[in-house]
Amino acid sequence: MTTQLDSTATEPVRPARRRRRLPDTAALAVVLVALAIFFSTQSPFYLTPNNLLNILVNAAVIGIIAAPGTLLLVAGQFDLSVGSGAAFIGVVMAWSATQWGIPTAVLLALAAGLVIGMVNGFAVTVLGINALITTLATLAILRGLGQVIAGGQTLLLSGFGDLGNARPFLDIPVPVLILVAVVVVMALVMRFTVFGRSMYAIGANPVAARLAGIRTRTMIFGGFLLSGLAVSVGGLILVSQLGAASPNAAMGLELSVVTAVILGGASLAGGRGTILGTVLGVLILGTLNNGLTLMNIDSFWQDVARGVLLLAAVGFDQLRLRFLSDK
Amino acid sequence: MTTQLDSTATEPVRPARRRRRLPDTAALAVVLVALAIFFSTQSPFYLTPNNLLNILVNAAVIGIIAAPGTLLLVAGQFDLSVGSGAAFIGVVMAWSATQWGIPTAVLLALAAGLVIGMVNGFAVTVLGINALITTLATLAILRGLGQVIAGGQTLLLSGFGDLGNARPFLDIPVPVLILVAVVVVMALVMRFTVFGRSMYAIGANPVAARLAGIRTRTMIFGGFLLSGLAVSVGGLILVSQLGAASPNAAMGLELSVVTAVILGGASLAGGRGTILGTVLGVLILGTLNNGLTLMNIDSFWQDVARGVLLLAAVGFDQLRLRFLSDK
Amino acid sequence: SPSSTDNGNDAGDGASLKVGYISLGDSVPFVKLVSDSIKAEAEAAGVELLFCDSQLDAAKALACAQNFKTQGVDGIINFQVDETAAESICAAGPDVPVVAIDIHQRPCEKVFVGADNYTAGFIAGEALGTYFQENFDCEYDAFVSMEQPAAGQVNLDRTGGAIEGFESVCGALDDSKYRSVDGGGTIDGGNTTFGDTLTALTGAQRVAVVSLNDDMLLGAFAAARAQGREGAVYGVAQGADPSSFDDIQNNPNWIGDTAYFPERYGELAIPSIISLINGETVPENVFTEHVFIDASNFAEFY
Amino acid sequence: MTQLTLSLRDISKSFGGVEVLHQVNLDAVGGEVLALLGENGAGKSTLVKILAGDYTPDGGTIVVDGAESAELNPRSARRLGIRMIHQEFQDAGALTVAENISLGRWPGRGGVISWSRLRRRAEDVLGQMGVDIDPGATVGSLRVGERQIVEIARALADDAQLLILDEPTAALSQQEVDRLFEWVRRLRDRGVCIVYITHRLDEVFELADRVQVLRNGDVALVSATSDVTRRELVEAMVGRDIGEVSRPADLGAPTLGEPLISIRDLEVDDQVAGLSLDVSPGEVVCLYGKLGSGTTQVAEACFGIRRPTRGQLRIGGVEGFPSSPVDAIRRGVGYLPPDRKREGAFMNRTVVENLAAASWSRLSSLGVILARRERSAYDRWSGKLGIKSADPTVQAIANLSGGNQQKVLLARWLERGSNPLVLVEPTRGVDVGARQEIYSAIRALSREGQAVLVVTSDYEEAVQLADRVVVMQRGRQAAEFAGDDVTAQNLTIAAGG
Ligand SMILES: Nc1ncnc2c1ncn2[C@@H]1O[C@H](COP(=O)(O)OP(=O)(O)OP(=O)(O)O)[C@@H](O)[C@H]1O
Ligand SMILES: Nc1ncnc2c1ncn2[C@@H]1O[C@H](COP(=O)(O)OP(=O)(O)OP(=O)(O)O)[C@@H](O)[C@H]1O
Ligand SMILES: [Mg+2]
Ligand SMILES: [Mg+2]
Repeated sequence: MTTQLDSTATEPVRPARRRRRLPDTAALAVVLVALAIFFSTQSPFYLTPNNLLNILVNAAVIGIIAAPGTLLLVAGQFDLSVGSGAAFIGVVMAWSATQWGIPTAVLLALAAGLVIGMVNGFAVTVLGINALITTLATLAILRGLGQVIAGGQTLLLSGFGDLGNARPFLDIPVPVLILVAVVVVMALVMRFTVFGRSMYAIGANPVAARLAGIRTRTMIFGGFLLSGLAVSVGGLILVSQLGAASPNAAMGLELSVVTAVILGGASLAGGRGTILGTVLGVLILGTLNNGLTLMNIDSFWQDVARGVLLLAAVGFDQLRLRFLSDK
Repeated sequence: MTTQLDSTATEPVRPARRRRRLPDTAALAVVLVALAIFFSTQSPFYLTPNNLLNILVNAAVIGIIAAPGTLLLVAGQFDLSVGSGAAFIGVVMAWSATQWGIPTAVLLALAAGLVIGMVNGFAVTVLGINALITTLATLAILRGLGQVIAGGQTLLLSGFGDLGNARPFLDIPVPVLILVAVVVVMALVMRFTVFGRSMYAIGANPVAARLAGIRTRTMIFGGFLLSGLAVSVGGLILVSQLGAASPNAAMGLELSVVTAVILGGASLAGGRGTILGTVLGVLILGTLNNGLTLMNIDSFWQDVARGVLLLAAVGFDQLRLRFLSDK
Repeated sequence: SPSSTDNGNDAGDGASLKVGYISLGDSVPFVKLVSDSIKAEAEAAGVELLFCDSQLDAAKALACAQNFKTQGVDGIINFQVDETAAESICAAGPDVPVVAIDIHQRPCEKVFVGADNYTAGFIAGEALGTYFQENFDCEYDAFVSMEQPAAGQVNLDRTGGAIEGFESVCGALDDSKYRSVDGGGTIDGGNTTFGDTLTALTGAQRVAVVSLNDDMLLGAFAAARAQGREGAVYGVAQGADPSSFDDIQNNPNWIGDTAYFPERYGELAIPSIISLINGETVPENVFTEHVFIDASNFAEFY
Repeated sequence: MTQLTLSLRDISKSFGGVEVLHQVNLDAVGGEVLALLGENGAGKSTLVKILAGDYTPDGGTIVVDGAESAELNPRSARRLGIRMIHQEFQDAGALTVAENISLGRWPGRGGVISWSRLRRRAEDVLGQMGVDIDPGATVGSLRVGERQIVEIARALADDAQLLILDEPTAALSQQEVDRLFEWVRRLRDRGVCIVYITHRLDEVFELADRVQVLRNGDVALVSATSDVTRRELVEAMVGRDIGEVSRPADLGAPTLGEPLISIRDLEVDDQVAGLSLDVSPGEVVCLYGKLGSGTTQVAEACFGIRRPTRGQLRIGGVEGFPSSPVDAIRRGVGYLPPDRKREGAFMNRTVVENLAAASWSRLSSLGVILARRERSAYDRWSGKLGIKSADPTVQAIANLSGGNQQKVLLARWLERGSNPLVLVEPTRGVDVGARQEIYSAIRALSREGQAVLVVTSDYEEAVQLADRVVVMQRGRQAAEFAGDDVTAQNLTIAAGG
């Protein structure tokens, strides 16, 4: 399958096989290291353990949600409802905690995530509605419902700070531990399980997947379910970190997730992408944000710099491809 | 080519040939009419000429930008920089008008639009960077530059109200006339010109297009250029309507455009889509926004309603497809 | 690096002090003016100011606080969106004095600088009420509140204040004439939604409009102009950003604006934080002046 | 008309460090049909893609009309009049037949397309080819054979100087092949040069003036067709003698059990009517018919892709039409689709994944696929079918030669151990040597108790493979042959000449 939406679509007929020793993600790792070196020359604080931990903590929610996001994109699907979904989960959590206490609220929040996943999955696989439209619609619905439940206010939630802030192990905050766990599990799922492989097959050629006996609908439904679950975990972490739930939280998170996943090498046309790539994408974006702040750059110029560096990073990746390709 | 991102990908192996008589866009027209009937029962003002004109005026900018947006999506490309691009154009216009007067400023604004298109086109076709990443990057860059030029403030622009407000003909405002002109021209371009058909071919199968001797890069570059031009026209209309330029204007316009185009039947995988469909998509979205405001619904519930109605509209379209298909 | 020359600032010398400033979101014109004045004052005082834009997102503000902790700041000026999240943000930041701007940052807030959103809103609404009382005997065809519900508490304070200010003159609002419109806080959002709303107010001659900020009122007047009905709209806004100056002076239907004087925030916040860091006692609340600006008194202030 | 002469000198080409062409020469001369032969993966497609400017060679020179040409790319090749029909179709599925035929050369003036001329051109060329394809239909809705015809029409509608045909007949019926040959001869007589790749040796002797054989990226033989025998060609390709095309000797009466496929009075829309057929374990039954005779629809009905309108179908021991591929697979059915690119391969996934995709549940434990087991699945079949892949766990199937892709997809169902098997054109694009291997593999399976239904439009295949042949013509069952009655002559006559 040609990757139709990639610019590589206008490229050589067959993606010539690349030299094996250098995986696709190597260039991204180089970009990340280059950024790190650059920022450490610009700010003495960049390379401190605390700061690196900061980057990880801030990348955690995006990374946790981007993991199943990668799986979905690999199958040629999207979930744009993740941002407002995470905010909605936070509101559900904070609101139900005041009604029924924290344990019940956590269960409700997790259930809400699954329901979000089910609704998206149902609309896409059963009703047959395009994933982009479906999740843009649920994006609006969840944002609205969150606002309605919260009455447009930020809801306070105390006594639920551990998930976001505790450091049970080696002084590493829980969100980072969860991120690592999610990433490792998802990487294994994508690489070694029937489910993961089926998602690749569906993305590569949905028709052939169906004819090979893969239950395409069930699999895609499962992908949305996982995404919903990740959203509920991400939403809970967010609300725990802030001690409060705002229905406006996580605005634009969906775009960060898609950017990270695509940056990590997944193709909008499906069939391509890895968790490792996505993690590198998340870290590159996180490093950019953190580094530019450390450099104390004016907020408007930060936007400009972020855009330029993003282009430079991907441009570098493209150069590498050309350099290494056999054409 | 299977449309990988469509849910139809999980559908029957062979796209059963559809009855020719009913064009794909008919169902959208039905949806639009149904919405109109619904809203006219809810608000006595909905069906007034003034209000219908309102809908058109508000749809004008989205529609003007969505027309080349359709062309791009048909070729499997994207332009997400249109929202911040339009805001940037407005700022350029307002700022240069105070320096060199309105005529020069208009020329500069148009030139700026072309430059935006060239940068996007260059990054995608020459550097080979994925269109999504490219235009998300230029989105950030343009938002930042607009803010820098405007110093974060809203810039007033007087003496430039005609483009947005004059009604030279049959009491129809200029933006609506421009919208009609752009739509007609783009529809003709897409159907009857080598350029338009080449874009379809590129979207349907980029490799085949290249092998058929189509200058895929040049064509795609041209698509981005048109998009940039449309953005500058849209931005000028906006600044003229508002009498002021805000670097924060047109936030999220890119998503409205993509939603309208996809709603109109274009496929994210390329090769499919029509201007007529896009226009219907734009009008459906415009009607939704207008109708919900007229109904004086609480803003939070408006989000919910918009999402639900969007799902319902597309779901209906899907049902029609199943009903009419031969399978 | 800043030299130790005394620049005569009252609060004393800020040299070698490192202060972190969390901006609410520089993309908001009002906030940008606040940020600029804080930066300017910091420079004048020789303070090293670390800037961090929270982009109207409490989670980003939290990251800013962590960042400042890493960089070892001596004090923080915190202007972040969510009062409710303040406790966590305080906990994430270093244990240094905090000056809050416009939005309370308890428990670590030592000084609150800035506006009283409710009062500012009240002043605007009251002025509009007075205008309607004097000219139309408090008769109005519609009362439209241009809001940004997503702004949460700030929205409630500002629009709530404006409505109550109007009611304080003209009595309780007639519910059938009242409309709350979400303009998203932006000029184009205000334009679209107000345009639609105005259409539904066919024939209305006296539309009273209170707006959370200048941009949405600018948008509302643009929509009225497009429908040839700018004479039917009477509005007040809050902020008195430079973009409103022209209308305040020249648009008879732009009744006026409550000024927040964002360009003066730095003069209040920077000395406060320096004094706090130096262990001096400072008043807990430093309110900015709220003045209703209209064509008659514009020249006095700008 | 000027004739084009194009020569490749010492061309070499590598993919990922593996050289697949070693200093190959080729002369393409106007007014001549050059047949290019070789096993799957020998480098034929790669070589002609270089000729068409599609690939840039790593070494060697291209000589155009005596002058050394700096570089050939798709555009400059087009300008020289070079046209190519790709082995893997390169058409735009979302566009209409008429548009595809004129792809990149839209008729019109000043950038404005004349739709009427576009349609007329398509009607003309399709009419001349004597095929009934609606120019307004989207190509994506056509069947493989029809798409192949559209591809050919595309090349013919143009004034080619050098026409490259990469296995154009793999999906065609005899009648269409005949018509294609007429065209090719007519073009040759007009001075056009034709490079023709095929695995059907009969076609070589019928059509070619000269043959060139590639073996593992080297030129193994160049000769005038009249100077070689079939046997010499095969030896040059395969390196050994594989004997003549004939019915295999060991076709005794198989031991039969309960039929695993039992079709009675099947009717599918208005394309298939009154078909009845049984396939029992231990026998290979061919359903033979020309393009459009409805054979594929029968196969699709067996696999739950298409819902029959009437009739009975008992398959895998279960009564009733399968409701979906998943249902069919649950009943034990395996199905090799006719269009490997669209319905078979996961192009950007690895060879091993493609092979194992239908067997993952068996190759996994607790949902985890065991790499070792997956790899051993490949090893099980690569030898038997002669699959050539440099590194099957890493190489994408897209980077295999066409014939090798086909073998991988066949192995997908063999690996699953499906019974019954429904194989549509199982050896499409597979070379002579490997075809024999596949036939013996299928026959061996059937002897072990598999029921195999082979749907084919290649009578040679039916002759070499089948215990029994059911012939279809225009949707109806035309004849049935068994044993010694299965002859090329009987089959072609029954199928309607
Ligand atoms: N893009 C590619 N990347 C890597 N290897 C490739 C690529 N294209 C072809 N190959 C390899 O080059 C060799 C020659 O392939 P080619 O397609 O030329 O064979 P062929 O002679 O046309 O075979 P067939 O008869 O099966 O079509 C094969 O080993 C194949 O795997
Ligand atoms: N989805 C469809 N809708 C309508 N008609 C179809 C469809 N698919 C196939 N047909 C028609 O059905 C008839 C038989 O098709 P079928 O695929 O069974 O032929 P076939 O003999 O298997 O051809 P081939 O040898 O090329 O595979 C043809 O006339 C074809 O045009
Ligand atoms: Mg080949
Ligand atoms: Mg067939």
